[in-house]
Amino acid sequence: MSTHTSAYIKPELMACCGSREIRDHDVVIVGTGFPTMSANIAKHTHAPHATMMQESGVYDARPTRPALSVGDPCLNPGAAMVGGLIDVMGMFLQAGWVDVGFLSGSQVDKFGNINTTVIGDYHAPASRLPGSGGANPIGALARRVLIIALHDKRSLAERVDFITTPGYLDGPGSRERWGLPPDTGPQVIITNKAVMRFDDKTKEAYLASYHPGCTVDEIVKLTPWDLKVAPDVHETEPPTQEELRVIREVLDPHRMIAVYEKRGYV
Amino acid sequence: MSTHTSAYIKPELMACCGSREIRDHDVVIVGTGFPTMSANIAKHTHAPHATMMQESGVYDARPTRPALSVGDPCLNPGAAMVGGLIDVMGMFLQAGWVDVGFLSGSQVDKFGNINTTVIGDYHAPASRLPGSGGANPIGALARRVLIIALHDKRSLAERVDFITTPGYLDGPGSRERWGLPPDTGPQVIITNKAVMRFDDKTKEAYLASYHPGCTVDEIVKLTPWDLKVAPDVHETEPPTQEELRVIREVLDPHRMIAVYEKRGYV
Amino acid sequence: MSKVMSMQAAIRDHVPDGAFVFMGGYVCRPPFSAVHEIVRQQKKDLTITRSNAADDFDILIGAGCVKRFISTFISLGLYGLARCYRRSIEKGIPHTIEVEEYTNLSLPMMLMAGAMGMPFVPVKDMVGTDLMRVSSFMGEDKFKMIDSPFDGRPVMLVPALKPDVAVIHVQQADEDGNAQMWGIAGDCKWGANAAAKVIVSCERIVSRETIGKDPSRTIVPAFKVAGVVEEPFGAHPGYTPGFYDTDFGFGYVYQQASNTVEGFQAFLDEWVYGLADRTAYTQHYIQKFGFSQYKKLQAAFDWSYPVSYAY
Amino acid sequence: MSKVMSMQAAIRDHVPDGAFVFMGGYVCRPPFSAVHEIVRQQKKDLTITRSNAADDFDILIGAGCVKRFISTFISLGLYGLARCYRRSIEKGIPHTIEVEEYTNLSLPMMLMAGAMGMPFVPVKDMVGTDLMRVSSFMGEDKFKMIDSPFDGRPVMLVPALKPDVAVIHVQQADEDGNAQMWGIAGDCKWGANAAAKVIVSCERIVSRETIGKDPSRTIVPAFKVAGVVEEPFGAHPGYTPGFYDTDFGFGYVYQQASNTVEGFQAFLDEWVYGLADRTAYTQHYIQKFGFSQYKKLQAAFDWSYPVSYAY
Repeated sequence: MSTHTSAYIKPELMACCGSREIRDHDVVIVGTGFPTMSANIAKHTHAPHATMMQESGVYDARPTRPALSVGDPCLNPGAAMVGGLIDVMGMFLQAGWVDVGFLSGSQVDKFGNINTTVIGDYHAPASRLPGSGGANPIGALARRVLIIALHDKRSLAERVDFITTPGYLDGPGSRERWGLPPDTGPQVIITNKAVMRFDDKTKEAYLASYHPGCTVDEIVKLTPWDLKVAPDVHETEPPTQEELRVIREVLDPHRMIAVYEKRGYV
Repeated sequence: MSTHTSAYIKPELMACCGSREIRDHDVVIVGTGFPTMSANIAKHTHAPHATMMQESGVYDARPTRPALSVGDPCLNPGAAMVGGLIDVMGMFLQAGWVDVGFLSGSQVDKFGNINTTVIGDYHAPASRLPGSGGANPIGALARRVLIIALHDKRSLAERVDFITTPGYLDGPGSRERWGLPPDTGPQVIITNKAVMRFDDKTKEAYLASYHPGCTVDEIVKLTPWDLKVAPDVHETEPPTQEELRVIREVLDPHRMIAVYEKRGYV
Repeated sequence: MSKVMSMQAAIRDHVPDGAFVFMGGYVCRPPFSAVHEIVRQQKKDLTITRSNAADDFDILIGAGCVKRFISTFISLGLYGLARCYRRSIEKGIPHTIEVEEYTNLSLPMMLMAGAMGMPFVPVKDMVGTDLMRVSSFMGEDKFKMIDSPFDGRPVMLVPALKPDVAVIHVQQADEDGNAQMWGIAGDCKWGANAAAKVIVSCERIVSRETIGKDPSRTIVPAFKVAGVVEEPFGAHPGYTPGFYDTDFGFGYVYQQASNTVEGFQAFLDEWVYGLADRTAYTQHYIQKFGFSQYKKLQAAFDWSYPVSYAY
Repeated sequence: MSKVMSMQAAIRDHVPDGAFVFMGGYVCRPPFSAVHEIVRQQKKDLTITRSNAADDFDILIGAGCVKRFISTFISLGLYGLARCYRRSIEKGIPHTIEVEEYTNLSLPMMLMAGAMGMPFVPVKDMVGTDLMRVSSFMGEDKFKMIDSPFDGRPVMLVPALKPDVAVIHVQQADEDGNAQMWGIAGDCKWGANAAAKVIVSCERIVSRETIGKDPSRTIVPAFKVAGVVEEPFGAHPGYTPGFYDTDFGFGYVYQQASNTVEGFQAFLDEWVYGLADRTAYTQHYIQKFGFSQYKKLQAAFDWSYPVSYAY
C-alpha cells in the first residue's frame, strides 16, 4: 500500500491522474508539458514499456532537457525513429497503433468535444485560436483520449462553440455514424478540481473523483452542464511518494511544472 | 556532318536508334541492357543533361559495372537518390515527371500494346511469363515510350494475347477514354530490321525506316499486320563513329552487347 | 548543371505574386531566410501552406504577402497565439486573409497525394466535426464524402495539393539540387515533391560525390529543383539539427514586437527591410546580441556512425 | 525488451499455416534465411506478396508452401523465367497456386495504403489493360472504378493490403526491433508497416544508442516488431548494401537445379532440409565453394560521412 504526502501542487496531482490512465506497453502520443510528464511518470512507475511519440515524426525520444514543442531540437538525438507527420499521424495514428492521446483545449464540452479553433462565431470571431493541428486526428483515432482542462465555466461548456476535435460528438452512436474506428474516444477529463469519466450509455462526462480539498457541490456548480455524480464518487488518490519522487528527482528537478499554477491549475 | 562506319552489329544500331529518341534534360526510366545503353549513348553525345532512374528506387546512379538488374548492387553507391518503388513509380512516374520509358516484351502489337503476362489463354497458358512488373505503369504514364522488339511474327502481332502494358489499346481515343494522361504513349518500335512509328490518326505502327541491309518488302512480309509505309521511308542512319566510340570505348569495352545477337537481334 | 543562386534571385525568379507556395519546416528547419526575402521583395497575394505554421507564416501574413492560407494550426509555440494572424482574422490588419482549415493528418496526406500524382486521398480524421462545416476558397472541393465502393462505409476524400513552388531549408544539397535532410521531417519531403518546382535553401553545398556516399538521405532529386541557395543560419530563429539550436530568446523578441502593429513594423524594418541578405542578418544578430550568444546557438558535435553502400 | 530469437523460433511462432506474409527485398535484401526456414518447417497455404518476386518466391512455390500469390512480376532475373512458378501454373506441380496480378506501381501503393490506415488508394496505371479483365481470389475487390467526386474523371481504386506478418532483412536493428535500412528500398518500408507484426532479420544487432545516433534511418519502430533475428549473410544469394554482393554464380546453380522437379528437390535437400540454420548454410557454402569465393562476395568499404543530430 503506497503512502502519500500532502505536500504537492495541483499540476503534480493532475500529472499523476494522467499517469494512472496509462498501461504498460501503451503507445502514447504526447505534446508538451502535462502529457509528457504523465507518460514519463507512468514509464518510471507502473508502465515501464510504454513508449511515446510526437506528431512531428519522433518515436521514443530521449530528450535531456524538457521539450518546449513537439518539434523541439532535443527530440532528435537519441530517438529510436525520426520521420515526419506521415509516419506518426499516418502510419502510426491513422493505422490504429496509438493507444493513448493527450489533448487540451480552450473549450471542452460534456461529450468531450474540444475547441481549439475559435471563440464566438467562426466568421466573426471574438478570439481566433490556433486550429486543430494534430488534435482532431488524435481525438478521432487514438484508442483512449485523455483531456486536460481547467475546471471553470469558460473552459468547460455544455456545447463547445466549434468542434475542432471529436469527442462523442452529439452523443451515443455519433462516432460510429461517421465511421470513426470502434473503441476509440475520450476516456477522461482531468481538471484542477476533479476527474470526470464518460458514461457508457449517455457518453456524457460524469464526476468520478474530486481532488483533495474540493467538494462535489463546488464541482457541480463549476460545471456548465448537469453533471452526474458517480455512485462510488470518491476523493482522487493523492500523488504517492514514489510518483512525487519521480516527478521531482527524475523528471522535473527545476519544478517547471509550477508554471501551470500561474495558468490557473490550482 | 557525321561520318559513318559499316562495321557494327545490329544491337549497336538499335541502341543508337534508342539514343536518338532521347532529348537533352529528359528524365529516363530504364531497365537493363539496351535501354541503359541507349540512354548512356545519348548522355555522352547529344543529351548530356538527361538523367536516368530505375524503378527499384534509384535516381542518377553511377555504376562502375553493368547493372544486371534494376536492383543491382552497383546502382547503390554514388547514386543521387536511393529510395523505393513509391518514390520512383509513384513520386516520379505517376506524378508525371518521367519523359521516356523503355519497354520490351514477348509480344508487341500494331497499337504498341505489350504482353509480358501469358502466351495463349490466360487460364490455360501455353507459356506463363513474368507479368507486368513496372511495364504497365511505365506504358501508362511515361510521356514517350520506346519499345524494343524482334522483328518476326512471333514477337509482333496484330493483337497481343494479353495486354499487360497499354500502348494505344484499341486505337484512337482509347487512352483518353480510360483517363490515361494526355501526351503519353508509345513513340516508336525499334526492331532488328526497322524503326516503326505511330500514325497520329490511326495510332497504328507504320514503317519509318529500314535498317541497312533490310528491304521494305522483307519488313512488310515479316510484320503480321498490314504495315503502312511512310512516304518518306528511308534507310536508318547507321551508328556514327562518335556513337560507336562511346559504345565501345566508354560504355561497353567488353562488348557485352553482342549477347543480343544470340537472342536474335541480327 | 549548377543551379546555385542568391536567395534574392531565387525568390525573384521563382515566387511570383499570386503563387501557391509550400514552405517546409515543422519547428525544425523553417526556411526563414526565404521568408524574409519574400517580405523584402513585397510579394503579394500568395497562397501559403504547411502543417503547423509558426512565426515564419505570421510574418508573411503581417507583412501583407498572403491572400490565402491552407492551415492546420498556427501559433508562436511557447509564446502563444500568432499575433499578426489574429490581427488579420479579427481586425483585418493589414487585410483579412482567407483560411482553409485542415489537420496535421489530412494536410500532409493531401501533400503526399500531390507528390504521388494521386487525384485525392482518403483520410479518417475530420469527419463529424465543424471542420466539415466550414470551408473557404476551396468551397465544395475542400473534401468529399463517399460510400466506399469496397464495403459501403463512409469515407472522406481530400484533394491532392500541387503548389507552384516549394521552399525548403535542408542541411545539405549539391549544386544541381539533390537535397539531403535528417531529423524531424514534418511534411517537408511530401510538400517539396508535390510542388511544380523547388527552391532548396541549405546550410552547406556539398559535392555530388558527398551526396552519392549516402543517397538514401536524399529527399528531393535535382530534376525538381529550380534553385539552390547556400544559406548558413538560414533557419534562424528556428533550428537545424546538427547546426544550431532554436533561439527561444529571439522568439520572445518577436512575440513582444508583434504584439502591436507598430512593433511588428519596427521588427521588419530592423530585421528584414534594413538588411540586404542573410549575411547582413547574421552580422546584425551578432552585433546586437553578441558573438557569445551566436556561439551558444551553434550545435554540439554528436556524430552518427558512417554506413557503406558498397558491394 | 529484447525480442531477439532464432529464425526457427520466429517462423514457428509468427508464421502460421495460412498466414498472409509480406516478404521484403526487391533484389536488394531478400530475407532468404527466413524463406529457407519457412520451407524447412513446411509451412502451408501461405499468401505471399511483394513487388518483383524472384528466386525466393520461386522456392516457396516449388516447396508447396504457397496457396496464393499477390504478384506484379516473378523471374530469376538474369536467369530467365521462374521455373517452379511456371510448373505450378502450367502443370500444377506441386499444385496450382492462385495468382492475383498487379503492377510495381499499384502493389506498392496498396501496401502504403495498408501501412497508412487508408481503406483504398487511387492509382493511375492498370486501366484499359487486361489486368482489369482477370482477377483471382480477390474477385470484385481487386479494384473498383469510380468517377472522381471532384472532377468526374474515371479513377481506379485499389484496396489496402494488411498482411498478417512481414518478414524483412535489414542491415541493423536493436534488440527491441527498431530496424534501420539503407540502399534500394523496393516496397520494404511500406510492406513491413502494413503488416500486423514484423519479423526483422538483420546483418547485425546494434545498441539502442547506435540507433539513436541516426534515427532517420529507422524504417520500422520497435512496437510493431515481434521478433529480431541476427542473421549475417541472411540475404544470400541476394545482396545487402555494405555487407555482400549478389551471388550470380549461385543464381545459375539455382536455375539449373530448378529446371527439373528432381533437381529442385535435390537443391532443397542440400541447401534447406539438410542444414539446421543459416550458420550451417554458410559453413556448407564455404565448404562447397571455398572461403575465397565467400570472401569475394564480401563488400568493399566505402564509408558515408557521419552526420549529427545535436543542437
